Amino acid sequence: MATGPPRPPGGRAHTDDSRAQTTLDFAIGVSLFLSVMLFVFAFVPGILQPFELSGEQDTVLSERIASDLSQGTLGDPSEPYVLETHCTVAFFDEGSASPSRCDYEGSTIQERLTVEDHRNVNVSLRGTLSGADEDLLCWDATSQRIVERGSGDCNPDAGDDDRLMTGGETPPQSNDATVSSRRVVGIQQANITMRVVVW
Amino acid sequence: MTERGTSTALSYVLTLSIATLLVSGLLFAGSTFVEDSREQVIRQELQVIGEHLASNVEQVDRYADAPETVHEASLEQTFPSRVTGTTYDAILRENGGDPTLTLRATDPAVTVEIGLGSDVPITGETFADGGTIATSCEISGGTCDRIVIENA
Amino acid sequence: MSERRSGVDERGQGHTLEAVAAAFLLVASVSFALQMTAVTPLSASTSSQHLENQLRYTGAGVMASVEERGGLSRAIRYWDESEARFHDAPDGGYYTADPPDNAFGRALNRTLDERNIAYNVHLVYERSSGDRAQKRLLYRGEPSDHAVRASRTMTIMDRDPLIDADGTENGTQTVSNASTYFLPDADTGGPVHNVVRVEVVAWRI
Amino acid sequence: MADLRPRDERGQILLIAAFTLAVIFVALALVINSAIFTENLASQGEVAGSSEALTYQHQVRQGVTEAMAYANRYEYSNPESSVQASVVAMNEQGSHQQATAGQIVDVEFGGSESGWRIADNTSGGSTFENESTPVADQDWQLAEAVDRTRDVRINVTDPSALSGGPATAFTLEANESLSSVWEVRLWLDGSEVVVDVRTGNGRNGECRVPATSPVEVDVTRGLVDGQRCHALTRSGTGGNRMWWETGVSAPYDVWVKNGDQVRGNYSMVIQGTPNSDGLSGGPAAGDDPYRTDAIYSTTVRYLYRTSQVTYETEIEVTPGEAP
Repeated sequence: MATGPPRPPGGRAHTDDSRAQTTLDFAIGVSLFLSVMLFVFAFVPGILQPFELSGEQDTVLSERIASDLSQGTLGDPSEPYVLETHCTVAFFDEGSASPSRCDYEGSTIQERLTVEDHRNVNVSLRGTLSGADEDLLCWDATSQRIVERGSGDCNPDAGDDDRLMTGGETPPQSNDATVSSRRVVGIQQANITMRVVVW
Repeated sequence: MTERGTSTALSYVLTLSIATLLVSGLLFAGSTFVEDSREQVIRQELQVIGEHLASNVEQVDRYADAPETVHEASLEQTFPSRVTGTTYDAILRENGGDPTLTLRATDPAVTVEIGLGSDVPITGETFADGGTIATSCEISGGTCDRIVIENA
Repeated sequence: MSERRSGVDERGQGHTLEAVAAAFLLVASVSFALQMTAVTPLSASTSSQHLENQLRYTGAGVMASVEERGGLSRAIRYWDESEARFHDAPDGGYYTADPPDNAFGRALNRTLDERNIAYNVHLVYERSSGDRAQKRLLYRGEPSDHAVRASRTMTIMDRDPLIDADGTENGTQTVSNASTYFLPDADTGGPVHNVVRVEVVAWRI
Repeated sequence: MADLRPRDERGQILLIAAFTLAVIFVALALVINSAIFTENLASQGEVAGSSEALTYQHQVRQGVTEAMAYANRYEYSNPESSVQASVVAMNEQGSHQQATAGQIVDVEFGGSESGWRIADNTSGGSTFENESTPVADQDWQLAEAVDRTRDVRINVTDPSALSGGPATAFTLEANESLSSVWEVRLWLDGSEVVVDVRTGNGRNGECRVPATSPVEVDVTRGLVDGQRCHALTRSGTGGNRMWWETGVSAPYDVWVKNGDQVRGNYSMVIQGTPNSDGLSGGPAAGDDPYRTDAIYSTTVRYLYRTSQVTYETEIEVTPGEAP
């Protein structure tokens, strides 16, 4: 039988027990590998989680809608950020046809903003016209003026043509996956805030 | 020596097949996972680029509406020329009165459509590859006949 | 036989070595992947840039809506001739804590102060010699590096009257004949007094 | 003995598995990089300086409006050269200012259309009769064959002088023929001044303000005391047009009725023929209305350029003309 490589120091005999070390080596090796594998498989989804992209374009969409409404559609592009009263009021009148002289078409907010119908959008005008805190605005048909919702002149469900200045679905309070864009605009010589929420 | 009672050839084949099975399974699972997330990122990136391009088109439309006479109106923006490794192109189409902007990626064929207002003057079809895209007005007689996109 | 046997010993340690090498390769690839991606603490939250864009539009919108009622030009001429500073401004000559009591000041207060956004308002104009000068209308401190600026250019004519504290036009004093008015006549021969650029620099606190 | 060898084979398996995983992670890293870039791209706003093109264009309109008002009021002997000088000065200073923001801006005077300015700005206000001697009439024609009217402003310095009812109230008319007349009446109803509008196509409406002097009615801008008056602009849920000249097609005559039932000042700019015997040739002593040469509209060439935006237009500035 040819002699193998020189005996390892310590003079251990070539007996079966040498396999025991091999088993030990094997055990160490595989366990180490498996532990690293498990660690990696636990760790990698963690890296990916913040980059699970969903609805990234909502940010750009809400900015686009807000800029389009505040600088052109509800007013005149030659005077950005100033809204024309009647086209603005008619914009929030969902269900009836859009006046032909205004710069939008269709009868729902989605059609008027040319977004797909399944998209959730909400457009609202808020302001502090009287009193201290900001409130949703309302069109008071009798005085033909824009007033705060809580100002007493605003009774949208009283049959006359008063109307709350909000359109589209109501944004969910709970989940945080909504993107909102704000623009300060002028209407009827007052400055108010237009808020566009997309989710 | 303990005899395992299996022939060398059999155990050899058995192990090898398990091994290849294991590796190919791993490889296959991994690559589909990467492919899926790549396609998802491509779709999102095309949508973001599409929204930016749509807001550029609307801005040029406002440029054309504001003054009494417009002589030139153009706006360019530099987008990535490749989206997660694949090239893409953008098409601005009249689409019969309901103008749309379509972005198509080539490698995994991903298509994204973005609707534009019907008052935006777009006729026919104009086309631009990924990269620096210029949105401008084709003007005659002081008014903007149609808005086009092209590579700057 | 022995060949295999001796192979067995080395293979044993060799085997562990490969497992270790495999593990190392795995960890190395993960760390390399991490290095390659531009993962920053803020990269997942892109809202800060989005908020800055909103702030820029807010500044522009406030000035546009105030100017529609002529409030911006009047805010520039809201000058107290005898005190040689803006009406009721503190000694520094510019407003600090509360904004001026005119349409522009109220609009700024309502849209920016109530959202605890700090802001400075500067008036940039030219002297007759042609070099640029800057006058503080309202100063709240050094802007942070996330500050945004919105600006609007107003033309003031030679005979535009100064505005009194209650907002009405002064009968006698105009921008030209008021001796202590900060804005010089940059177009001495012609009808234009000066072209002033109103800059609102806003930042979140 | 035999089963040892397979374990050796498996040794390589770990390496291969690790290697494939490594390749997968690197590919994943590429995908993550594009995902991060997508988020970054998503949060970018509009192209830098693109909305300023329209904002600055509006500021050019504001500057030219100021220049025209100044020229028509103080330099009516040669208003066009005054407007031209103003535009040159504005362009010089304005372009310096905008250059600091990286925007190339150029504004050039592009010609103007002349017209007439009719005004009665006696200090302290006066009645709106004409100046024909010996007796001033209260019903008289201000101008005839008028094609365009702008910047019609009435400043009632003493609201108590207004008549108590619509019948004998002061009226300003755009009169094309007996059947199509647009008119605005000002009268006093207790403590409120009523701005009562009747359009040429039979609509009417009114808006009311407290009778604290002065009451400023900016007819062609549709403002009363600085607030929008729906009777002068659009009213009713359908937004029916009520602006000056609605239901009346040019050319028309401008009439004053019951000029004695009001005390204050007024001014307007028209393109047509002012009534030469009712209006003196220039600012006159006493309380007589007068007419002077004026610029009706100014055309300006506007250029705005940044590294990404090129915008060149021609704008026609007619301050205070009903839309």
